[in-house]
Amino acid sequence: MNLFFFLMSILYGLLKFLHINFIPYTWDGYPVGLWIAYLIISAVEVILVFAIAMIVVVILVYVFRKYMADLQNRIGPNRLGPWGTFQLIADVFKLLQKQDIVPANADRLAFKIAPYIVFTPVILGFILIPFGNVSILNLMVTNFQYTVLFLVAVMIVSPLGEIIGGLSSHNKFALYGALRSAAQDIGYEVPMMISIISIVILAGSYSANAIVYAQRNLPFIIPEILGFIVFFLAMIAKQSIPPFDLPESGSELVSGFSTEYSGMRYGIFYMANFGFMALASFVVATLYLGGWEGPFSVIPGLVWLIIKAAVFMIIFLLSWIALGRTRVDQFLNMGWKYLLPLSILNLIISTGLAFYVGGWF
Amino acid sequence: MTQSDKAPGPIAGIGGIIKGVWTIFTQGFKPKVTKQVPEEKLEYPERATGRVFLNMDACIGCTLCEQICPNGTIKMVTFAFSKKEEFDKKYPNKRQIFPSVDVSTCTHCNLCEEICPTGAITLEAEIDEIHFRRENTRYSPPMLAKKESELWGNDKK
Amino acid sequence: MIPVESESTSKEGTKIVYVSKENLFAYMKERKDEGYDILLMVTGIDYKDHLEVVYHLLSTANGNRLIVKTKTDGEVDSMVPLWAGANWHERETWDLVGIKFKGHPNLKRILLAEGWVGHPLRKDYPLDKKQYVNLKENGEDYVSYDPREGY
Amino acid sequence: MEDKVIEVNFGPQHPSTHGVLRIKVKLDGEIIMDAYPVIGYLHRNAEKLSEMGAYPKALIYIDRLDYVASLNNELGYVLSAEKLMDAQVPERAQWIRMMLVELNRIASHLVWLGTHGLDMGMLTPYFYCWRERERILRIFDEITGSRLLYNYFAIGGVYSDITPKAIDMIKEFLADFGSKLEEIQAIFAKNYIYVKRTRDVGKLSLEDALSYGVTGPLLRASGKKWDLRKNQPYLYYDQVNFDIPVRQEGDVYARFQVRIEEMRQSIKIAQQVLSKIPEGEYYNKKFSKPMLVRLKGTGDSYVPTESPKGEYGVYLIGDGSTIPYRVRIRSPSFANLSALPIMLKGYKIADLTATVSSLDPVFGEVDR
Repeated sequence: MNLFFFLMSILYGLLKFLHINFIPYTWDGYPVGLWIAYLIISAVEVILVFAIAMIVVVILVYVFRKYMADLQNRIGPNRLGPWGTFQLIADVFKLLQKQDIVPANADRLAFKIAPYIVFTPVILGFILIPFGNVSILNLMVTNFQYTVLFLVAVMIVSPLGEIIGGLSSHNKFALYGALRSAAQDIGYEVPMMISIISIVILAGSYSANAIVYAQRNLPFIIPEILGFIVFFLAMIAKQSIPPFDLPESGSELVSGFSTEYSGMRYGIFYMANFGFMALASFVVATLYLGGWEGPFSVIPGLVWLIIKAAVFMIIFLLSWIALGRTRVDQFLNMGWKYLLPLSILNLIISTGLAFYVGGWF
Repeated sequence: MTQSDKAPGPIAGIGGIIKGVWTIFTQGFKPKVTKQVPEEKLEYPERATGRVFLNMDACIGCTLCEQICPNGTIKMVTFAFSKKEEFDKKYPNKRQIFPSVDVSTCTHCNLCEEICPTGAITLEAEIDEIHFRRENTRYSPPMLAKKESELWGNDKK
Repeated sequence: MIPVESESTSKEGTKIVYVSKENLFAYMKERKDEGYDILLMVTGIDYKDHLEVVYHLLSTANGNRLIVKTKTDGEVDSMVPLWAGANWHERETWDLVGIKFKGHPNLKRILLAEGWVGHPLRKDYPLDKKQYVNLKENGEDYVSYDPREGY
Repeated sequence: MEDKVIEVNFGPQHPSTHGVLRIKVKLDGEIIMDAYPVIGYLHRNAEKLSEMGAYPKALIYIDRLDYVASLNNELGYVLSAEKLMDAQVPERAQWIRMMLVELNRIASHLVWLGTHGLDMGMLTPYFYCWRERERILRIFDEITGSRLLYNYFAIGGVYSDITPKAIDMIKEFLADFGSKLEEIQAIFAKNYIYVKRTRDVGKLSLEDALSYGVTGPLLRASGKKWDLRKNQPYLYYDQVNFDIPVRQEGDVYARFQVRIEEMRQSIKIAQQVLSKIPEGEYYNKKFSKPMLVRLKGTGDSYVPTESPKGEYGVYLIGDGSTIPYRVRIRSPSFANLSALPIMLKGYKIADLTATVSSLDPVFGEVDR
């Protein structure tokens, strides 16, 4: 009998989390069941988000390679699968087969966990993006009041992984990569957060949903154009792609913080890079282009979001393919002397906007 | 001299960034220039200096090619014909020495073709001289007269 | 005016000047002041019975060229105080021909590994003896005749 | 202070050392305190090898010095050897040489431009440069039979005549290369990121340049109007019109401008040469066929030529036998690279790659 109640409580919990409340009885008296149901739901969601993130990464890597080849008058991957679509899968298998090399003098534990520290925020970031209208279908994994704050907190973690990886691998180039990563991180993080704060002021909420809802009339890119520029440059720096790929800087520091990494550990860095590109495009689309909001209600919000994010992905890719690298002092100059004042100016403007015409947003 | 004489300032420079990105962006619509080599064959010009070919009917065994060869790829070897063959063909090579070539060390420098007084040695557009066994790389004079496909068929051993 | 031993012209018409070993530095200093601002190269030649050092000078002001030769038994004055570019050329001449340059700041081998036996551009250099190069722990090169010890 | 200095080995295995350059760099943070280039990893002793065989054999090794501009290398040797043997060279051969050398100069500068972009973190212009270079290599393939190492210039002429098809290819190339170059230049020239990275970086004053024997585009970028094609013409350079680009700044950006402009002038020269090639012999038959192994030279000769990297020449000494007694190669990259430490001191790590690539060192030539 107890077992029956126990199982039923789990079922009840599952249905409750899916917003299906047809069971007339209240099973709240069985908290264990609810708890287990919550665990199951969380596990499923985590796996789903992980899968979605990986699929996005795979698609993005393929698009990157093909598009880069396109711009360089080449054909690009074309051997494996139709139009070379399975190339990345083959690459992953190749990397998995490789010997796992840890340098003799490296700090082994730090060296081994560094790729995961870089990669985890990508997955964590994806749970915070509202992929559609919450009131219709809950496509947002974690919907709580301080989404944007948490998002910022999550994204700060990944440079830590780069620093740990660089410092632990006992290599001078990796050390320089780590130091540059640290310098770059504090260079763009402050203006980025200030520009996020101005969005929060304008929307009146930390919740990503509320921010999207606030953009139903006018995307924030128009009143917050300065903030957008700051945030966009910060996002490029965050992904460490050219022109701000200082921690890696292939032609100067061999491969920067990831010099000593090989095999799948390097593969994780590589995928984290693309994962961040996808995440950054979704974040920018959500914060500045109105997320899933779109003019025609026939088209679901998810499609709008993906279209908006794809535009940014192409821009990021173009920047990667077409631009050279800045020097580290030039980047820091830009961050502290131009981006920071710009973002503060933007904060002042958006405070004024919120004060006078705040209700309209 | 030209307008690119001075380095641009920030405004022109940011315009330059956008122009550069746009230039690269437009390249995406241009045709590809690479070729898929196993499927699409590359064209070789007539003069392409590929493998050494030897016309044994013309070779007089003067050893000039051995003398000029910069890295000892060409070595003269005696190659005796059976009596009847010799009778039939009237080889001009009385000493019966012919060049043999190690295709793995040949640098395709074309000097042997240039120096050959009778035009017996030529370098022709034949580049598939890849071998899996080192002993196969030294070509004897009759082998030098044949094409790769005649020598090895379609697969290399 | 520093005296020259003899003069001639090379095949392409450049003036060649033979200077004694003792007068070389003074002579070159005079030429430098005259306007020969580029030292193109330093060549060492092994004539079996003696060595010869050849300097090619160029004046970019009027395009004059001058070849200065000096006979030596293995040591001449360094030209680094006059032309900084002589540094590498003299190192190379020491490396390959084995002519020492007095007063050179850093007369080490440049193309071959430190510790190489013999000077390859000498006519009596044994070509059949192979030497193998490897790295020591501290990053310096060393040379050995044993093929198992290097590359 | 001392313990703050980190010593880093850039190379010989490093993505941006253009081969096998190794630079021992003392770094204080990002700033370069001292740099000490170590060379010799590609040493083959081409000079000794050239002394071991007949005169034409040496060309095989000369080809492999500056392997992106082989014909320029061959030219220096061939001119010196011809002076050594008092050879008469047919006029047509000289004009053909001139045209191919200019095309090869473009090819060499394109390789430089592409790899320079790569060192600055720009992936894409590299491919455009190599796309254009490929067309030049096709032309060379058509004329000489090889794509990279040609062995085409003979003592006393050229080994084979230029074909009508090749002339068509050259015309087609020269006609639209100008616009392609414009396109590639647009990616660099006004790009603020590129300009900021290269302006006032790797400065070399004129005095230092002369003292170190630096020649070629580097000397011209430092403000000296010195080009052997103009100042001491060889071949028929006195019969064609072209300008020498000069910049005063002596930094990486000035070198970039000089090289780009030089490519333009090379197009101009090649176009003029194309209209001036006379009919006639292309090879002095006195030097052909069995004579190749019996060429004798006496005395010494050094004919300087303007290779894409600077003053290049081969100092030949003949003792009357069929093999050269001494072959000394004046390689511009070697002299240019020796000035590297003074160009690096006080700059940052990121400027190291920019400066090294602006020298355009080719290690076949530096290490010989």
